Amino acid sequence: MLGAGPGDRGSYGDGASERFDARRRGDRSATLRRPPALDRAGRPRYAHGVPDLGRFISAPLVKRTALDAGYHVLQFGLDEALVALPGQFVMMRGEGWGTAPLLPRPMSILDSGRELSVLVKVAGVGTARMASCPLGERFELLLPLGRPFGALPAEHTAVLVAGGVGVAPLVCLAERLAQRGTAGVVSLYGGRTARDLPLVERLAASSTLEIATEDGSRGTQGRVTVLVERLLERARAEGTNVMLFTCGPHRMMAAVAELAARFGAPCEASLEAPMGCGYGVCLGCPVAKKAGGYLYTCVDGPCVDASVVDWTREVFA
Amino acid sequence: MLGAGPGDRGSYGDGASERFDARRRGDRSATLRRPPALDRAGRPRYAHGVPDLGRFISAPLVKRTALDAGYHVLQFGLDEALVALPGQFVMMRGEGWGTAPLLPRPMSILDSGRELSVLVKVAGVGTARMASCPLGERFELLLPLGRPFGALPAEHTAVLVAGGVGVAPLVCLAERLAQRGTAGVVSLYGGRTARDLPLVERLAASSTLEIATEDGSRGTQGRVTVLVERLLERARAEGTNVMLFTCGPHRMMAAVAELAARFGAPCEASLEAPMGCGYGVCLGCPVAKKAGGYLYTCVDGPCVDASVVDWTREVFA
Amino acid sequence: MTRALELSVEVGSVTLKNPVLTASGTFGYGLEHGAYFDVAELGGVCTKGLSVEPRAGNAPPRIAETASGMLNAIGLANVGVEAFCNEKLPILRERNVIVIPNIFATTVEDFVRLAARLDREPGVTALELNVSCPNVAHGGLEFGCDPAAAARVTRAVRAATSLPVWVKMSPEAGDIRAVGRACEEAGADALTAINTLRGIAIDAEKRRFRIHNKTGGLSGPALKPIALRIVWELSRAVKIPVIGIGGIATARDAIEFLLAGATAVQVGTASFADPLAPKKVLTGLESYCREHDVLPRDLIGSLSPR
Amino acid sequence: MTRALELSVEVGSVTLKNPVLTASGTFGYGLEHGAYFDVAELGGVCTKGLSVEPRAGNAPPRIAETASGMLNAIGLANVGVEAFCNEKLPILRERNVIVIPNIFATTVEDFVRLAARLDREPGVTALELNVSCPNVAHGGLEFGCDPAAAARVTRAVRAATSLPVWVKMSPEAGDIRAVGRACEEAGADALTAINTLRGIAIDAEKRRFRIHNKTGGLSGPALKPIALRIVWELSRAVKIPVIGIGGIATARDAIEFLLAGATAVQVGTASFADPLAPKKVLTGLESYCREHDVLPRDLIGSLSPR
Ligand SMILES: Cc1cc2nc3c(=O)[nH]c(=O)nc-3n(C[C@H](O)[C@H](O)[C@H](O)COP(=O)(O)OP(=O)(O)OC[C@H]3O[C@@H](n4cnc5c(N)ncnc54)[C@H](O)[C@@H]3O)c2cc1C
Ligand SMILES: Cc1cc2nc3c(=O)[nH]c(=O)nc-3n(C[C@H](O)[C@H](O)[C@H](O)COP(=O)(O)OP(=O)(O)OC[C@H]3O[C@@H](n4cnc5c(N)ncnc54)[C@H](O)[C@@H]3O)c2cc1C
Ligand SMILES: Cc1cc2nc3c(=O)[nH]c(=O)nc-3n(C[C@H](O)[C@H](O)[C@H](O)COP(=O)(O)O)c2cc1C
Ligand SMILES: Cc1cc2nc3c(=O)[nH]c(=O)nc-3n(C[C@H](O)[C@H](O)[C@H](O)COP(=O)(O)O)c2cc1C
Ligand code: FES
Ligand code: FES
Repeated sequence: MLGAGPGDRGSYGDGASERFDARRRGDRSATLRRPPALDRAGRPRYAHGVPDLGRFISAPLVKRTALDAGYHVLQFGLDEALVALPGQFVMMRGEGWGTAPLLPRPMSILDSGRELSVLVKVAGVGTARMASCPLGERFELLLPLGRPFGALPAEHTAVLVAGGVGVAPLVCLAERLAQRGTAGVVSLYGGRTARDLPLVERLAASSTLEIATEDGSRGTQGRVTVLVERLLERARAEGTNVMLFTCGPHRMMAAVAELAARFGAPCEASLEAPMGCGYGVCLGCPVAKKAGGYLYTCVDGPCVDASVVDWTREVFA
Repeated sequence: MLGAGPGDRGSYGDGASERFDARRRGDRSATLRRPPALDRAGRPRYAHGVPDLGRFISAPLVKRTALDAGYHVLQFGLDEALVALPGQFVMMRGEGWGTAPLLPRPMSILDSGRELSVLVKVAGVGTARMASCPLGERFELLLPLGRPFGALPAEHTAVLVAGGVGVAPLVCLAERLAQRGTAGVVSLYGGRTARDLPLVERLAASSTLEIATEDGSRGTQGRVTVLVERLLERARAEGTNVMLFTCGPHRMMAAVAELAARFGAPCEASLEAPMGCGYGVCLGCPVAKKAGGYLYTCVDGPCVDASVVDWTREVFA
Repeated sequence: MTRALELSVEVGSVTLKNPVLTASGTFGYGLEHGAYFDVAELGGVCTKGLSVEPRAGNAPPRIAETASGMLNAIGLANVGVEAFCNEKLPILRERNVIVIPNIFATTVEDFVRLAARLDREPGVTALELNVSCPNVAHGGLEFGCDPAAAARVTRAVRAATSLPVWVKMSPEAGDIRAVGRACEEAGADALTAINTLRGIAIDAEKRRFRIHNKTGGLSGPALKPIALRIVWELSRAVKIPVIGIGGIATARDAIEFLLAGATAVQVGTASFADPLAPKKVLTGLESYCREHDVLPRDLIGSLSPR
Repeated sequence: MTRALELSVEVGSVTLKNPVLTASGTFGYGLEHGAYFDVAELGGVCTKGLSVEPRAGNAPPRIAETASGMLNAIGLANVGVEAFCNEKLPILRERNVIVIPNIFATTVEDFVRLAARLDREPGVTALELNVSCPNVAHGGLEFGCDPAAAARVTRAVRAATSLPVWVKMSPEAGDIRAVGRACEEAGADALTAINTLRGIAIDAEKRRFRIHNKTGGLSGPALKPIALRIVWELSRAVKIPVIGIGGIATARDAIEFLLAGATAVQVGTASFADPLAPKKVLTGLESYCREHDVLPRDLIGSLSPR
């Protein structure tokens, strides 16, 4: 089952660029990864391609699909197709919001192209407004932002570990890997109940899926980390290499990172942090590094090497 | 043309009531009018009937009609029929407004019953939101509020003088008078251009209408006060008694009040002032009295004897 | 069905049946609300600021909306203490409303006069000294921003009345804790915080101030973070209770103030948009307490230190 | 087609090509915006506050949204003045960006050190002294709330540099005019007003502060009425120019500040929701000036007295 797929090759160059450099913040001397190489237009080349440069646009909500349990897929009609990579995000804000809510909300990009979509879980005032917003309402979108997921090393199997709304960037990644012919991709998806597994069909369609629910209403009973541990043990027994990609609640990702470290598997996590700006100017989105100092989620992440993060330190109140 | 209609009889009692008393503010010792009599439920009886006691309800927007030049009629679906009198108003606020805009907006009641409607002119952020609000959105409504228009004295002809959006309470009054069989009601309606005469058909249907536009695109060229003066002169010549009811821009009402005084005609004006609460607790809506001190628009008005107001003093910035 | 919850809190020697009051100047004399809910259900009603003589108030415009807030410069329009005692208080008494007259004067002597006058009246629960009104030419911020002056007023009123004395703090004092401590030493039974913060609003088209008085006091949700901070600071600086005010519109807001250290709260501007706001805050607080199996009094200052 | 409008304003001895700047801490080092618009078009860029040594900043969470505003307690995370001079400034110079480094220190000596270091660099237009940061344990409000201390810093920096010195005012000073006048006498070329006002935000469910540092500085539209009032007061209290900041998100906001007496403005928090905000403010100001046939410089303090 865990045959290693061909994988994307890492494509980080080693030339620091002015543009990238300008995005570095003070205490990031021990930067997580080397800056990516640039393409001719000065755009960073990542493992999964070359994303658009950030742009600030206005687009109408064209479709809203309510899923189970307070999840919604929102789709926006873009004038120009967007090239974004799995793990990148958008800062979005309704044009009708006035001065409150004030700040844009970060959302992982689920689908790019002409029809941008995001998966929204109602968490507070901003997401509640998104979830009940009439079609046609325009949003301001700053996108694509952040570092996407990195490369799958050669001879490694991609294992995607999703929790709740964290599934969005992983669906995007699973579909991208499938599209590129990466074989053997596995998804481990956890939720509290069977209703708590938004987009599970899309994940099932693009990867080999295993599910864990805390109440046992679907898949294995228990936390998704049980599946992760079992898989890592099997991989070790079979001698296959695995790379983990994870997005979900802080504690879940912390547990995944811990397992990855224990089993010596590379692991990338898509971080979540409060964000003011999404593009590196407010310094509001730090996540503590093990080595001391901070990562800034919006420009150093959201996708980072999980081993660099000090998972014992809190990010939210 | 100016035959005196039968008119409603004034119905102000003379017993001050506790309830009304409680609504009096400090400096209103020289209260504009005697408080109205109360019906058995303690509700004030006004010239045009007995309105509901104020209530605070939630109702959905069920219809929105865009008229020319930035005017909109908004209609709300009420669970229980509303009894309101011409000149009374509603404080309204979208439930989705969050904390900004913060305050409810005062709007004259155009139609009452199960389907409350108001005529909205886009003036700023709140009215802009009203004018573009999706159907189904719920509003908080505090209503009915304020003193309605007073009685038409016996042997007097009602002359309604409207400017722009000020037409709303006058349409309501014209229709109420028509319904009661009051004959000979005249409306004088002014706007900048022909497009600036919202609800002109309704006024035409319920009264004898004359129009003035500043650009001459409809009716007499000039201000509506030209029509008022002409009418008052004719009435004097014919020996008929006239009572003016006016609502419109401050300057227009000031000019109408001045003409009324000059011709010795009683005149009621529906005042406009910034409002915080609409029910007498913020003291934010004063209008200076000629005799010194202030009227509070929301509880002493909005409909007041125009001769009491010091029209030279400003109400807005 | 549900057992009654013990909602009462102690504000010094006074036990309030619950911690939800209305803020001065935003609820009239407590008589305007009869039709919307029974005001007697509240922990108390702070009246519009009363002065010795009636005041007509400032010229209009007096209010202007700002982002999540509003400015007001009412200028303490009020019926005067005499009319209050003769015309308002009897009705309030009859309705069993808990009344906390808010008093305002430009001299210490007049503060004393007001306190003495109200001391003679039954049906008064405490006095709130407004030494922090930003909208009057004299006697407002002068008293409230200076510890010595605030203490002088407090001491004089303390001596003139047997009623509990609450002193209302200005957010504009450079050192609010010093003002609070000075009032505590001078005999205040509680501090209420905060009054409004002066702001201006401008009409860019007309190039004019939006308010006749030029400056007005900022109130509403915009102010809440500042009010919470001041309540938190004050409640740790003094031993007497602090009553929290500023932008409270929901039960959640009220709970935040209790957690920050307030013993009770006042609902102000929120009543303008929703005349039921104080009542809803009370109901919501009760639900929260049931859900979390906690009493309001246990919430006071119970913020985890982090 | 349309004739160029004379947008420039004089901030003391410096002529800014237009009155729209970015506020410190809300625009990074002016290098993050390359892709959104040409930063060199602005009147100037105030950098993130620079200290002698790099600073990692406060533990998260550092920000929390409030009604029409936000709290931040970044804790002056920055690369340090040396890295700024070596890595940021050369690029800014090359891009012709008008740079106003914002500097922060906990001692007068370190302020002098920072000023002296930046004085050696070409491509610096003025220095902005942050004596008003509410988010650091030392050196923030202590300097900014005390006229004598603020003057001491100003005087020392004034002596250490030939660059124009702008001093950033705290809204928490009890007597801001006194602080402003003291800085003016000590040689400040301009005052910038205002920095943030301390607030707190509480999570009622978790019963915790929303920000690790407990208090954070309030910024955004919620603050605008207070900022306008302070700019208006300050501009009448001193002869040096006042630069207005606080909740500016649109050209209309900027015009209000000019009318209140500001000579230039800074756009802060608005850049978070819209990275084009400063540019849009500039464009909108230009349109307003064309429509009203007026120049920005004529708007300064031109509020009708009422
Ligand atoms: C890179 C990234 C990608 C994300 N992708 C998604 C996604 O695909 N779908 C989804 O539903 N959610 C996603 N989130 C979380 C989402 O941004 C928050 O749930 C949302 O901002 C909450 O806003 P609110 O107004 O509903 O909540 P409120 O609690 O009212 O928000 C108050 C403030 O806190 C901030 N905040 C609160 N919770 C979070 C959070 N979890 N993360 C960041 N900021 C927060 C808000 O931005 C706002 O400033 C993502 C977060 C990040 C950082
Ligand atoms: C008794 C009464 C009846 C009214 N009836 C109508 C009506 O039928 N149709 C209609 O279109 N308008 C009516 N108005 C005016 C209407 O209330 C204002 O145009 C509206 O409040 C403006 O809100 P805004 O948010 O669009 O403007 P903004 O300028 O953004 O409002 C800012 C603030 O100023 C206040 N304000 C601004 N202009 C006015 C004003 N003219 N009157 C009162 N407050 C104001 C607002 O309430 C708000 O607090 C009436 C006003 C009163 C007092
Ligand atoms: C219109 C208005 C009038 C006020 N009048 C008084 C007053 O007379 N005396 C007083 O102490 N405070 C007065 N205040 C201040 C409030 O009591 C309260 O301290 C302030 O508004 C902050 O609370 P809020 O945000 O809940 O309104 C007034 C506030 C408003 C908005
Ligand atoms: C995230 C953030 C960081 C800030 N950092 C600084 C700083 O380093 N130095 C400084 O003088 N002011 C700093 N400020 C204050 C702003 O420059 C400005 O004075 C304040 O935010 C008010 O303006 P605004 O409402 O437009 O944001 C910061 C503000 C924010 C929101
Ligand atoms: S969100 Fe502003 S720096 Fe990351
Ligand atoms: S609007 Fe509040 S008293 Fe009239």
